Amino acid sequence: MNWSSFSDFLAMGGYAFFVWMSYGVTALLVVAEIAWVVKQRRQSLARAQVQRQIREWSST
Amino acid sequence: MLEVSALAAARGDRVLFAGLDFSVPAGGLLQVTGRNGTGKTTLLRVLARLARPESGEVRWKGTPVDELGDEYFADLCYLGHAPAIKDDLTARENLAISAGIAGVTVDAAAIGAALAEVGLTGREMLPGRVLSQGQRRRVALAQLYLGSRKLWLLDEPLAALDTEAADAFIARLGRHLHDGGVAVVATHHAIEPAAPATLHQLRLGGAR
Amino acid sequence: MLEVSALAAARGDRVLFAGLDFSVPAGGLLQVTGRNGTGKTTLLRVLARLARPESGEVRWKGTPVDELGDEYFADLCYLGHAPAIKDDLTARENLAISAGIAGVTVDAAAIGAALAEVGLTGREMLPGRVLSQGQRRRVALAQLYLGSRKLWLLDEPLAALDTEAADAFIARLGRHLHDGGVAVVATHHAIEPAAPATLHQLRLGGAR
Amino acid sequence: MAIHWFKYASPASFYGLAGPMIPWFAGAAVVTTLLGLYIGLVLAPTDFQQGDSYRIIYIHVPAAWMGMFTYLVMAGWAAAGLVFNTRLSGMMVQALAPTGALFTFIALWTGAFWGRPTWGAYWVWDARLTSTLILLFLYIGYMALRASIDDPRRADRAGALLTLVGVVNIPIIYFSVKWWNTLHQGASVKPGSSSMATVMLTGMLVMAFAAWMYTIAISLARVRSIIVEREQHSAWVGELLVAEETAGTSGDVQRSKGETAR
Amino acid sequence: MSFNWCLTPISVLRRDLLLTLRRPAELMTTLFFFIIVVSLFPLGIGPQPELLREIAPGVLWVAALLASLLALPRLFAADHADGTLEQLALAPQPLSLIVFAKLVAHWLTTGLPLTLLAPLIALQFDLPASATWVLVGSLALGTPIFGAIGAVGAALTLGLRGGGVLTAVLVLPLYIPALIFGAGAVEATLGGLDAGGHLSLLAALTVFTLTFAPWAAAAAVRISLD
Amino acid sequence: MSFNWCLTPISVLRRDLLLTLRRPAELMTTLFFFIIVVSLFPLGIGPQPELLREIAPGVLWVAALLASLLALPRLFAADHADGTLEQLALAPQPLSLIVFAKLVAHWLTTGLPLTLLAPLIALQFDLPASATWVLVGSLALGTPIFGAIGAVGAALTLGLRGGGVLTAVLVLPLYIPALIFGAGAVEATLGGLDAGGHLSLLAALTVFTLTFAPWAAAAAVRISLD
Ligand code: HEM
Ligand SMILES: Nc1ncnc2c1ncn2[C@@H]1O[C@H](COP(=O)(O)OP(=O)(O)OP(=O)(O)O)[C@@H](O)[C@H]1O
Ligand SMILES: Nc1ncnc2c1ncn2[C@@H]1O[C@H](COP(=O)(O)OP(=O)(O)OP(=O)(O)O)[C@@H](O)[C@H]1O
Ligand SMILES: [Mg+2]
Ligand SMILES: [Mg+2]
Repeated sequence: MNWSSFSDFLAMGGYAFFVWMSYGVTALLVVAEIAWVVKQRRQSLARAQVQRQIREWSST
Repeated sequence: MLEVSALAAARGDRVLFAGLDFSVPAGGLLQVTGRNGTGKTTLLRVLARLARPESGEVRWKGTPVDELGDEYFADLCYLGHAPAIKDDLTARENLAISAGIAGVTVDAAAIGAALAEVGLTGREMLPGRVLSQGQRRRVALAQLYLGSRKLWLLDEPLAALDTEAADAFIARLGRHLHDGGVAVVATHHAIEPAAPATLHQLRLGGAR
Repeated sequence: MLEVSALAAARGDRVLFAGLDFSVPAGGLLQVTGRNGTGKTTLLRVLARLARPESGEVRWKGTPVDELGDEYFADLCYLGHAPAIKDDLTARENLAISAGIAGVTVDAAAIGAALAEVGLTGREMLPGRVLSQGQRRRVALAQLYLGSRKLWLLDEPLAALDTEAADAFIARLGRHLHDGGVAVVATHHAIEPAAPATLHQLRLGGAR
Repeated sequence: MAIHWFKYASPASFYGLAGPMIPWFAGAAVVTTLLGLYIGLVLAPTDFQQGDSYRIIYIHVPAAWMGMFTYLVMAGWAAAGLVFNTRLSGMMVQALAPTGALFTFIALWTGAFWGRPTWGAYWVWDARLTSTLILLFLYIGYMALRASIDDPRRADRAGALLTLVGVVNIPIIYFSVKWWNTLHQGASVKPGSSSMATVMLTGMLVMAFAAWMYTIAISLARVRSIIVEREQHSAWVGELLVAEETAGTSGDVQRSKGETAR
Repeated sequence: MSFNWCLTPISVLRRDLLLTLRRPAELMTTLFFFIIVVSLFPLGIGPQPELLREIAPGVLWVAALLASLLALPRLFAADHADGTLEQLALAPQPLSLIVFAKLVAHWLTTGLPLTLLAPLIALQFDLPASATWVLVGSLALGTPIFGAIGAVGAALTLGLRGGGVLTAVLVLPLYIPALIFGAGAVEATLGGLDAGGHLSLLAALTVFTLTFAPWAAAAAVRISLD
Repeated sequence: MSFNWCLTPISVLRRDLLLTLRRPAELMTTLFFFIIVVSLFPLGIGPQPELLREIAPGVLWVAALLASLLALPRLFAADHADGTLEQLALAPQPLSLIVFAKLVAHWLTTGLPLTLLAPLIALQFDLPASATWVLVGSLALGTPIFGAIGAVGAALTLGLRGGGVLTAVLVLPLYIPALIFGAGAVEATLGGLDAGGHLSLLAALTVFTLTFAPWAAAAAVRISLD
C-alpha cells in the first residue's frame, strides 16, 4: 500500500488534475461506448422486429 | 390565358424558331412536337422565363410575364429533363420540401395521396438515390399534382414511365385541363387526354 | 451465345429477381420489359459485369464471364441511361475517343458515316454541351454503330429519340442481329426489328 | 479444415458463436481492470522522477498499444474480406473501428495530460505523438467513408480497400515522422525511457490485457448488432426474433413500433 | 396572390439542415479538414514551439478560410445538378431571400462548427487564453463572410468544369480583407495589444457583406441557369 | 482477340489532355490557387522576412499539396457523372492501365505546371538559388504522389455527397510522408545541409506509390460503380 490516507490518494502527490482527468475521461468514454453498444443492440433488434411484424401483417 | 406573340429564340448562331404566335385558353393543351433538336426544350424554358427569347413576348392572363414577376411563378409549374429530386431524401421528404419551396402548405396525408397516385405506395421511405429512372420521374410528377398550379410546362413527361404510369399521367392531365388549367407539353408520343377545351399541336422545325 | 442460369440480384434489402434462366443465341434479341423499378437496369448492369449478382452465373460462348475477363469486354457494348458524352468535345471528337477507349481504330470517314447514320450530319462540330437531349442520345447510338461488337446491352435506347430516329435505330438493330449479333434491350415500347433469329420477351416483376 | 473456417465466417454461425463468448471476455475485462488499477494506483510506489503523474501510464500505454494493434486486426479482416468475399469480414472491420479510434483518442488524451506536467505543454510535435494523431485520422477517415455510403456491401469493400491502403502507409508514416523530427533538432523530448520497477510493469501489462479483453468483448457485441441489422430479412434472424419476442424482451419493441407507426 | 412569404426560405433552410443531418459525415469532414490542414503546417515547417506560436494566427485563419472554401460546392452544385435550382429560381419569392436562407444553413453547418472547434486547435499551438478568445470571436465574425462571398463565386461557376478551383480563384482575392483583420486581431492579442480595432472593422465587413452578397449571389444563379 | 493493348490508355491520355486544352482556364486555376494560397500567408502572418524565409519550405509544400488536393475531383468525377467511367471499366484492357494513363494526364496538367511555377514563388520568399532547385526537384518527385494517392481517395468517394471534403479527409493523412521529405529537403538546403537523403527517400516513395496506387484506384473505381 503506497498511500497513508484516502485524501492522499486523491491528491496524487499534487498531480490530481492530470491523473484524474486522464482516468476520468477514459472511464467516461468507455462507459459511453458500452452504453452506445447496448443502445445499438436494442435498436437493431427492435427495428428488425418491427420489420418482421410488418412483413407478417402484410402477408396475412 | 397563355399568349405568345412573335416569339423567337436562338441558340448559338442557330435560330430555332421565330415569329411564333399562339394562345392557349383555360382548359387548353398545347402539344409541342418536332424532331430532336428543333427547340422544344428551348421553347419551354423561354415560357418559364428560365431562358431569354431573342424577341417577342409571352403574356399570362393578358399581362407580359416580365411585368408579372413572382405572380407568374406562383401560377407556374415547370418540369424539365432533370427531375429535381434529392438523392439523400426519401420520396416523402422530397415532396414535402418541394411543396415548401413552391410556397404551398401540404400535410402528410396529401403527400401520401400524391405518392399513391403515381403508384409509389410502399416506397415512400426510400431515398431518391436508389429509385429507378422511372420511379424518379414518378416522384417528379407527384410534385406536379401536389400544388394546384394553373400552368403546367412539361418537357417529355412520359420519358422512362411504363405504360400504366403513362396512362395514369394522361388521365391526370385531363383532369387538370378539365379544372381550367393550361398545359404545354413537349413530347414525341401523342397525348390524348379526355376532352380538353382545345388541343393544339405545334410542330417545330417543320420538315427539318 | 449468352446464357444465364439461376441469376439473382438484390438492391438494398429488396430481391429484384431470382432464379432467372435464359439463353440468347446468335442473331437473337431479348427484350426486357417490366414496370418501373422491377430491375431492368439492374439486370443489364449485372450482364455487363458492372454490378455483382447475388448468385447465379452469366456465360458467354459457353464460358462464365468472370473467367473471360477482358475478352468478354471486347465483345460487349453497354449503353446505359447516361450517354457518356463529353460536354466539351464535339460529336466527332466524342466518337473518335470512345472508339479509342473501346480499343477500336477508326478513321474520319467511318465517324462521318456513323454520324450520318444517326442523322447528325451538319452538327458534327457542335460541342456536346449544346446538343439537345435527343441529339445526345443519337451520338451515343453512333458509338454503338462504330465498333462491331457482338453483344449489345441497351437500356432504353429509344428514350428522347423522335419517331424517325427510333425507326432508324430499330432497322439498324435488325441488321446487327442479321449479322449474327446478340442484343438485350430494356424498354417500355415494343421493338420489332425485321426477322431476328429468336425474339424473346422477358417480363420482370410480373404483376408487381 | 478450410470449410470449417468458412462455416464460422458466415454471419449466422458467428452470431451464435459470439453470443456466449461475450460474458467471458467482459468478465475477464472487469476483473483484470480492477486488478490492474489496484496494482497501479494502490500498490505501485511513486516514481522518484515524475512523482505520481506517471500513474497515467496504466491507461496511456495499453491504450496506445491497443489503438495501433486494432488497426492491424482491421487490416487483416479487410484483406480476408477482399480475397474471400466473406460477408463477416466487412462487419468485423466495421465493428472494430470505433473501439480502435477510442483507444487512439485515449492515448492522445492521456498523453496530453501527462505531457503538461512532464514537458510543460499539452502538445508537442514529437514523432510518436504525431504518428498517433495521424492514426486517429486514418480511423476517422474509415468511419467517415462508411458513413457516407449507404449500401453496406459497397461500404464494406470501399472501407476494406481504404484500410489496406492505410496499413501499407503506417510504417512509412511512422518512419517519415521520426526522421522529420530527428533531422532538424536533437530529440528534445521522448516518452519516458527510465527502466521501470517490476510492480509498475506488472500493473501496465495487466491493464494491457484488460484492454484486450474489453476490445474483444465490445467488438463482438457490436458485430452482433451489425449482423442483426444487416441480415434482418434472412430466415434465421426471423426465427431469432420470434424467440426474442416470446422471451418477453418486447417492451422496447412495442415502444419503437409505436414510434414508427406515428 | 398573397403567399406566405417566408414559407419558401424556411423550407429551404429546413431542407438544407435536414440534408446535412442525413449525412453527419459531411459536417464532420469540414471540421476534420480544418484540423488536418492545421496539423500539416507543423509537419511542413518543423516542430519548434516558439516559431509555431508565432505563425499560429495566420495558419489557423488560412486553414479556416480553406475549409470554408472547400465547403462552397455544397451550396449550389448538388441543387444545380438535379434541377432543384431551377425550381428555386421559379419559386414565387425573391431568390435573394432563398439564397440568404441557404447561407444561414450553410453557416450553421460549416462556420459555426469551425468556430467552436478553434479553441481545441489553439491548444496544439500553445496559444494563451486571451488570444484563443479573440480567435473564436474573429472566426464567428469572419466565417459568414467566407460563406456569403463564396456563394457568389460558387453560383457563377455552376456547371463549369473545374468549378471548384475556379471558384477558389474568384473568391480568394475577396477573402483577403477578412483574413487580414481576423488574423490581425489574434496577432495583436498575442503581441499584448488591443484587438478591438481589428474586430470592429471585421464586424463592419460582415454586416456589409451579408447585406449585399445575397443579391449578387441570386443574380449569379440566374445567370448560370440561362 | 488480339487488340492493340495500348490503344485505350493512349486514347484516354489524349482525351484528358484535349479536354484540358478545351478549357485552358482550368489549367490556370490550379496555378492561381497555388499562388494565392502562398500569398495568403504573408498576409496572415505578417511581413517579417526572416520569419517568412524560415517557414517558406513548409508553406510552399503545403500550398502545393492543397492545390493538388483541389484538383482531385477532376480525375474521375466528370467521367462518373456522364457515364464515361462505366465505359472505361468496360474497356477490354486492365483498368489499372487506364487509371495510370489518367494519372499521367493529370500530372501533366497539374503537377508539372506547379513544379515549373515554383521558382517564381520562391522569389517571393527570398529563397536562395540552391534551395529553389531542391524545391523544384522535390516537387517534381512529390506531385505525382499526391496525384496517385489522391486517385484512390477520389475514386472511393465517387458519387458521395460532400465528396470533395471527404476525399481530403481520406488522403491527407497519407500525404504526410511526401510532405515531410519534400519540405525537409528544402529546409535542409536552407540550413546548409545536404538534401540528398531526403530526396532519395522521396524518390523511393514516388516509385512505390506509382507502382501500387493505380491498382488500388482501379479497384476503388470498380467498387464505386457497383
Ligand atoms: C499526446 C501525447 C502522447 C502520445 C500520442 C503518445 C503515444 C504513445 C504511443 C503510441 C506509445 C506506444 C509506443 C510503442 O509501444 O511503440 C506510447 C508509449 C509510451 N508513452 Fe506515450 N504518448 C504521449 C505522451 C507521453 C508522455 C507525456 C509520456 C511521459 C512522459 C509518455 C510515456 C510513454 C511511455 C513510458 C510509453 C511506453 C514506452 C514503451 O513501451 O516503449 N507518453 N506513447
Ligand atoms: N451554341 C449553339 N450553336 C449551335 N446550335 C446550338 C447551340 N446551342 C444549342 N444549339 C442547338 O439548339 C437546339 C436546342 O434544341 P432543344 O434542346 O430545345 O431541342 P429539343 O426540341 O428539346 O430536342 P430533343 O427532342 O432532342 O429534346 C439543338 O439543335 C442544338 O444543337
Ligand atoms: N437500397 C435499396 N433499398 C430498397 N430498394 C432499392 C434499393 N436500391 C434500389 N432499390 C430498388 O431497386 C429497384 C432498381 O430497379 P432498376 O433501376 O433496375 O429498375 P428498372 O426496371 O430499370 O426501372 P425503370 O423502368 O424505372 O428504369 C428499384 O425498384 C429501387 O427502388
Ligand atoms: Mg428536349
Ligand atoms: Mg432503368
